[in-house]
Amino acid sequence: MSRATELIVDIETLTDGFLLRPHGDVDMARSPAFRAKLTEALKNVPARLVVDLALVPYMDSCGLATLIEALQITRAQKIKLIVCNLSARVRSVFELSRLTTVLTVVDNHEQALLA
Amino acid sequence: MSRATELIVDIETLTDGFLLRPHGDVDMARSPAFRAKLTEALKNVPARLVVDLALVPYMDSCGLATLIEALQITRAQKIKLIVCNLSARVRSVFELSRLTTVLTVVDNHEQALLA
Amino acid sequence: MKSDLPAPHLETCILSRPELLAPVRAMLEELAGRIGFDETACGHLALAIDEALTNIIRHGYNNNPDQNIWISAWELSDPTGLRIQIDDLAPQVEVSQLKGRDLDDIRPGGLGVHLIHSLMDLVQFSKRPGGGMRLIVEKYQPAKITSPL
Amino acid sequence: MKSDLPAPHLETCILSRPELLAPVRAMLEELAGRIGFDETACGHLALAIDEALTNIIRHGYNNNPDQNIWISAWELSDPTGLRIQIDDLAPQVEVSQLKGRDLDDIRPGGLGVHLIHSLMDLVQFSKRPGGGMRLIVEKYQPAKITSPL
Ligand SMILES: Nc1ncnc2c1ncn2[C@@H]1O[C@H](COP(=O)(O)OP(=O)(O)O)[C@@H](O)[C@H]1O
Ligand SMILES: Nc1ncnc2c1ncn2[C@@H]1O[C@H](COP(=O)(O)OP(=O)(O)O)[C@@H](O)[C@H]1O
Repeated sequence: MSRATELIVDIETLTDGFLLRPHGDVDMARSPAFRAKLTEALKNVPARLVVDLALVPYMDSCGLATLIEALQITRAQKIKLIVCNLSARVRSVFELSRLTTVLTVVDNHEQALLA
Repeated sequence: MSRATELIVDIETLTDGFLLRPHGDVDMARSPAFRAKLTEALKNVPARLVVDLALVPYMDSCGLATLIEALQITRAQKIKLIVCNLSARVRSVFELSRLTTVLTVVDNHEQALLA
Repeated sequence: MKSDLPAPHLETCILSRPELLAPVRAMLEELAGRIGFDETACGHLALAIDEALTNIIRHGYNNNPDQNIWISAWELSDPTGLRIQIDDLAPQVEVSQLKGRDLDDIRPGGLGVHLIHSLMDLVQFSKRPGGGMRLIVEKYQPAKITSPL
Repeated sequence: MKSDLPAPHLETCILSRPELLAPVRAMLEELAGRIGFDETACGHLALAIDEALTNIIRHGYNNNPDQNIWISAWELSDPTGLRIQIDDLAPQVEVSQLKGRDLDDIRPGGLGVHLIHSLMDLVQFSKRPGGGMRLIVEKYQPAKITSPL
């Protein structure tokens, strides 16, 4: 089931880093692909990594675990990790998991570039 | 399962009849409710009955059968029956069933009032 | 409800109630989408299965809401696609009776079997050896056009 | 996978593969929506089930893709809601081991069991008498507030 585990991720180059925009649900099937894209972007040690979740209607604890892993890497390397554009559904998973207290979560793209 | 068989239908009064706008899938579970709303509107013998499918993402042969029944009543009573705002999906069911040849199907609301 | 194939990727048993058809459609559409079918093909698959289930509830089980229907799905490779098998324990009918009206004779009903045939790439009705009817349908993904060079 | 309850409205058996979780979520969300749960509640239900299935695949079956998981659903009345039972045939573990990390100790993993508990109104893990584990969860619709007068 190729498409089931693939994850399309748009990548934009920012003046000080990258913006990643995954498309679709990030669940157990797709979080390995999500991790691979994050790892790839982090290899370049950017100053800023923005994860734009505008096109992610659903994320489960596998997606959250992947973001927490990325957070640990970015903290060690002094990279700014910013997550933006959470749908109400995804935001509620972040809040239930208390991730909003450790991850920089902002409303939109513009705020993500300034944060 | 009340909500499963219920069908919300907006009803607007036109100068020469009614416009019905059902909300949601019209399938085996919901076509009896659809039939009831059509029958109710036809009781008043309007000159025109517009069925606006803008909010119907899915319709199966039960929904089509209900429309064909309505067509038979409206033909007998010289009522204009017009269906509008079909999504690509619903349009393809109409075409496969050759209903576009007997039912007056128009693109939008405005055309439905003039047809 | 065993068949000769390997275990299906997914097998669902529902009670014969119209309100359970939408959940089954949603599941199969999502499955088809994840396998790579485009939106139109997903919709067509869901409609064909919905028509088959509607017929079983209405004609096979005479609207009795407490009977069982089994839906099994296999992913196919070469060609990539989906095989879906629908089993019931309704009174058996001759396969030749499973046909719709003339499409030009417009009247309510008589469209379901036509839709199933026009939406799917393979349609096979049969009497189950153990009683009841079986429908097997398959839908394939359009082959990727590869240059002969 | 029999239980003491009447026949479930819907019962699905899937192979233990991550790509089959989305179709199951879609089915249960649609079922919950048709019963009258609002969008948020439908999403919460789907997430809780997804977390349970993820754990079975990862911890119960150690990512072996050819095992079975059974998901059964019953509509509840009084209070209106859904009961979902998930059965596996994985090695049995002590129910006391099924718990997540301290929520304030932020690290990857350890969130699934917390999410299941916070999203559902009843959560009951048990060892199945015939082998494997069983999870029963229930979610109710908020009662309509009726005036005492
Ligand atoms: N599952 C079934 N069991 C028994 N008879 C069936 C079944 N499916 C279809 N049929 C028969 O085939 C006919 C055509 O079915 P269909 O094209 O779906 O139209 P309709 O259901 O509106 O009559 C039905 O009227 C019925 O006699
Ligand atoms: N279905 C299961 N079978 C066996 N062990 C389980 C199962 N579900 C959960 N567990 C145990 O409970 C722990 C906590 O699960 P969870 O909160 O989902 O976090 P995670 O899966 O990320 O470790 C797991 O690490 C595992 O030891």
